[in-house]
Amino acid sequence: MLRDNTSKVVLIGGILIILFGAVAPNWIVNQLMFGFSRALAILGLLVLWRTGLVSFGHAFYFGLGAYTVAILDIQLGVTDVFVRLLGGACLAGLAGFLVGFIMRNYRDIFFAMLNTAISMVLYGIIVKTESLGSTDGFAISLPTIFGVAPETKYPLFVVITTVAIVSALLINFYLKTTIGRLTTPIRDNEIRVEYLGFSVAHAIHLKYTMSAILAGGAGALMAMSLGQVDPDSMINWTVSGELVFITILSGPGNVIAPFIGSLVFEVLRTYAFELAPHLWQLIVGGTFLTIIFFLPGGIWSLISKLGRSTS
Amino acid sequence: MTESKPILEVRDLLKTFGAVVAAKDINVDVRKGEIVGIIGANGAGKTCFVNMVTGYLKPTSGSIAFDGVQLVGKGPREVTHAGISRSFQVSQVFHTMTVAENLMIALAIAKNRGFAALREMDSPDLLTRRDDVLTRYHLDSYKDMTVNVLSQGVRKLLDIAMAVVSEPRILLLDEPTSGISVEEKFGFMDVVIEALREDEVTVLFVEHDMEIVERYVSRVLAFYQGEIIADMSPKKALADAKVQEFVIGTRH
Amino acid sequence: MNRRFLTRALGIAAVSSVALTGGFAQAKDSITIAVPSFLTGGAAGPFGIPAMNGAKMVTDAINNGKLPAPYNAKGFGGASASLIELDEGGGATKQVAEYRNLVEKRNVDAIVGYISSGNCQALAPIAEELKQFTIFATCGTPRIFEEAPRKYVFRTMGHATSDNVAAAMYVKEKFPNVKGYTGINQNYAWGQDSWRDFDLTMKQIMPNTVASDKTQFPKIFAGQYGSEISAMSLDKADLVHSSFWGGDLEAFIFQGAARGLFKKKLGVVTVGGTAAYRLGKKLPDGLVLGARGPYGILVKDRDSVLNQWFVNTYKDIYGIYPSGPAYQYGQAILAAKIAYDKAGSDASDEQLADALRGVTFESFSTTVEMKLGGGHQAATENGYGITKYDSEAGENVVTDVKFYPASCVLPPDGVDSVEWINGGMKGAKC
Amino acid sequence: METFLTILLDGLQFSSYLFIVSAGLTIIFGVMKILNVCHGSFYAWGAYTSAFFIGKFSEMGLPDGLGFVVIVASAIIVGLVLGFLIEQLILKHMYHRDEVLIVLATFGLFLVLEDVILIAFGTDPYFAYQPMALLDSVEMGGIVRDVYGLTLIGVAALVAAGCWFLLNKTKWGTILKAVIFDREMGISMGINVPFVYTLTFIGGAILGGLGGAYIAPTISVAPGLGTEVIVLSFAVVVVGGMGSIMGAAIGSVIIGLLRALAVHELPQVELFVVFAVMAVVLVFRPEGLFAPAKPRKI
Repeated sequence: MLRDNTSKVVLIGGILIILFGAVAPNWIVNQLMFGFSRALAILGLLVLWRTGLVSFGHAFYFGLGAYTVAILDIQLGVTDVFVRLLGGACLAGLAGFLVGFIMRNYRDIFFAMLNTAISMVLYGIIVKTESLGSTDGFAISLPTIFGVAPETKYPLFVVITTVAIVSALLINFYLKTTIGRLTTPIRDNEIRVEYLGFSVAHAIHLKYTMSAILAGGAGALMAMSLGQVDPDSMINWTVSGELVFITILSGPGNVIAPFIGSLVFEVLRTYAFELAPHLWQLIVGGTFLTIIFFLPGGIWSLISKLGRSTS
Repeated sequence: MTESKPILEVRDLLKTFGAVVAAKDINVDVRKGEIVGIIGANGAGKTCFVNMVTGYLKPTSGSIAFDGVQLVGKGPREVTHAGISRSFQVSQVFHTMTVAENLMIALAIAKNRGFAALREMDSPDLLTRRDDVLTRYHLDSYKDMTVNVLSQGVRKLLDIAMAVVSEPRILLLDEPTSGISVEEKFGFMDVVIEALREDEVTVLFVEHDMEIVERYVSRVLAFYQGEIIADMSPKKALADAKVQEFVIGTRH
Repeated sequence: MNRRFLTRALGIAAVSSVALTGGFAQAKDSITIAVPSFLTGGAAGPFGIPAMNGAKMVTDAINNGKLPAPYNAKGFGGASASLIELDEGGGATKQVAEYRNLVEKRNVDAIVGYISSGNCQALAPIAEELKQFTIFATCGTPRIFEEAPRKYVFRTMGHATSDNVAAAMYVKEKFPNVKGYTGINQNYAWGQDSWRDFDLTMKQIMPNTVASDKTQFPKIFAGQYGSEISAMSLDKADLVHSSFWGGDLEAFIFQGAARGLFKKKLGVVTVGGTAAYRLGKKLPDGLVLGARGPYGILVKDRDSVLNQWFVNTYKDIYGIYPSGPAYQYGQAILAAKIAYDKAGSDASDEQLADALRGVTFESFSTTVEMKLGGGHQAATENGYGITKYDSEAGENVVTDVKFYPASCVLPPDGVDSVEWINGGMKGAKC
Repeated sequence: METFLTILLDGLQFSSYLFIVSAGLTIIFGVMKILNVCHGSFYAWGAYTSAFFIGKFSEMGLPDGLGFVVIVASAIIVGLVLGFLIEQLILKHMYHRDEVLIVLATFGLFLVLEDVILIAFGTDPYFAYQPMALLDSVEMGGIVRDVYGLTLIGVAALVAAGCWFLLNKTKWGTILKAVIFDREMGISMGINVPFVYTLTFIGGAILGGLGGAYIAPTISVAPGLGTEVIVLSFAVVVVGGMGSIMGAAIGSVIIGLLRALAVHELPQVELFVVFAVMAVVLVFRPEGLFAPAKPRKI
């Protein structure tokens, strides 16, 4: 399972980053936490994108994960980081499995838009319900790890990075299995896949559910590392757009790409916000267009090109 | 050969699209090891017949039994699992992938059913099989080329190769030589038929080219306006008046 | 090959982090104050920009020693302050991320600002976690200091309770014949709290009035209120309460006035001060108008030296009268100066907090007593007036202005506002 | 009865507003298969342009009635300029790419245009009350209504009638319907599809701009007003069936009336009701109530 280069890089790189986090300033640790949390959702979108499916509504699962953490915290007083993470990921996964029965019949723009619609239903419910925090959302208490309340954010960072490493390895392995390989083939020719004897609907359903679990986990980790959830930052359609943006920015080439893309996005946003607070949408939007036009393979295509020319 | 039980029994097949009758009174028995040619003019119902047998279209009425198992109501996937494969008039392959990758996916789907689909795909066993198929279908030299850049002929070979890796008992070929140049077509068919004979596959194929029909098939089904007007040996069929008038005569 | 890239990327990240954090470690002859305010979205024009203007004007004056006595000592404890302006838009979660950046990456010395209650509520626990000296300038929900004791967070103006208690008292005094009331408020902490406090106070002091069962809570920044206005027009209640602010308020007044809503019903707008200057002739006469305390149009003519300096300087620079947010941000910056003057420019966050806790100071328009929330929450007077267009001067004025002292409209320290109102507002000194 | 009439009028007024905006969205989708996220920007630009010029003309002492000319002119100018530029500079080069990628490009454009508005018009809200003030108000169903708001219903009816006429009674309509049904077929029939695309996009943009320009006199024209609109019109189009004018009309009426009913009778569910309708339609008829017929592709 760990024989290929990607796995080795993920493993060694991940460990190096965990070590680096111990000496890095807080804000860098924060950016890494935000970036890696979000990257989990991108990992799921990457699998869908390779299959030719783009969801413009995965903030639904991201938000479900985040709000599960909030509800667990506020209603049940659950603080354990793993219970929260599993809760968020499982609930999102369950929702994804159920919604998947509808989604697996749709492709292209319809797939993208049905996802948006479903995410907006959740958004409407939360915004209008005072007991769910309406527009304000909730503050979330710091998580505990194995019953211990950590002094700093570092332990949470280690947990997030570890979850990121494990997820990247699992998805990397998944993409090597027979069913995991059914991405480009489905995009290229569904009829042939059916005649080869594999159900396209089942394959898509599985990928969709996986992406929901990952997005839910991402939302849960994001909620914990930020300490706050609210509908506009977690569920609104612009958040879904952001997730797709990072997917395109990252490129579909490798499971490492989402992590690099998410970090680049965090840095881009931080500096756009710092240098031109009035114009950060313009900067993000402009970058988006530039990537779509001039770098369709995303950042990963640059990295692999650079890699080819140096090795 | 005649004493063996038919492997495919088609009874009273009818297919209508609104007022249009695409197929009617289709009754055919096919025995193991036969190579059957399906001929007819454009719109005579040949592809419709193939589509019904392979589960792409559901007949309006009638039955299709494969080794005693009823196929009507089954989709392409179930028909494939039952042991019937097909190739396509316009090759249906994965056009952004290489020839080797195309075959590998086909092999993996055929061999890794159920939870085996969650195992790593590139096993040494499958790689050997893949190379074997590549050799038998003369696709070695195109192995690492993306389908996009290949000629129609190579794509059709790949299309057929992908259909046989599941080791079907019946293979339906929809116009295997369409889009292939006159000089290439016999070579092409030699490769295909030889490979199929080795595997003892029963073959039904739709064909316009009477030279191909004469040379490779053991029996001919001639379609005209949704009905079978002749079911006989190729020699007889080509001499048959009705076939000459409605099939060969109108052929372009 | 991949490994090489990863190490290279890490190297770059490490180098840049050193460069970025290194730049801030220097002696304190200058300090950095972050001032968040709405720079984009519907709240920017009426609220965010005047607020930022007020902060900039007061900071400039302090840096140059131009404030009137007793604040004429140059600088913040001698240090000159540079402001980092940033946008408050985008939702609470984004603000939390930005706040962490301000503290941990940009190492600002103090954070002064925030208009939205949603943001303040989200940031208070973060400020405590990061131990960052923070002064909230405008946001109004009382929950911030009632939910938990704060150590590093301050608010230099009264909270929503005083706005709405004062509004109810004013109604009782000037419009004793009101029979019933309805309301339109935004569906987040600010709107919900405002309506709750107004409703509870009315039940206490005008028990014969009837509350409508169809109060409206549209989403913030909705912009179109046609159906809501119809529904309220049909409602039997003869008073409409609203805590709308900024662009939402202007749109609502505008659409309501066109449909005669304020002719049929008494309009009570608790954050109307900004609209009075901006809407001009389009503001209907006869609205009960508040400015969330003694700010803006309500105190335009107060002739203290500090107030006249504030009004005249603002008018000189920006060409218009200062509205409430300008006052409120100016006041918060002034509080920061007071803390720095007392604790010294190189004071720690803890020392700054100690310096500001519980002080009483003379601000531009009023006296500010930091006496609630354990000395973290200001208590100020609060007042209302009635709008009237002065056609000679060509501008809106307010008549019948009445102020209620802080002890009349705010609960004593340590008492929860809802409990205080429901308990009959014990200890209120009016 | 009073309440009923009021709900009906409120609902229709809101429906009309929804319809004008979503008609543009659905036309662009129907013909070009583009879900145009920056439709919200057309709306915002229409609102800003008309508010800006209505204010300017009023300052110059020109008669207020000119406001109505300004509204129509703003919509046309925004549609022509922005629509043309975006189609020619960006979208034209993307037709061979994935549909979803084009959606993303329009999303990027939307973000960019939001901030360009800030640069062009500043953060201060604009008020263009003159046309509304000119028309005064009337008493209907026991409450006062502004006549301007009621004319919105007429404008929507006009837009609907115009679309119907264009599609069903002109040669242009035949061409459009051919392209909507099957683009390849359109090309084989000798239709200049790129030209049809450009005109469609401009037409859709004009409708988006008209929505904004016409509503501008009743609102405070402030930054960020495009974000809400795109979600609402999106809901309308999903309910009605993407690409169908008829669907957009029915979708607008359903959502508009239900929302008005909620505001009057159960204000707590006001926002939720819009998305609830969308959810119900999605579960039972995922392609919307009036999805146009699609050609068989195999």
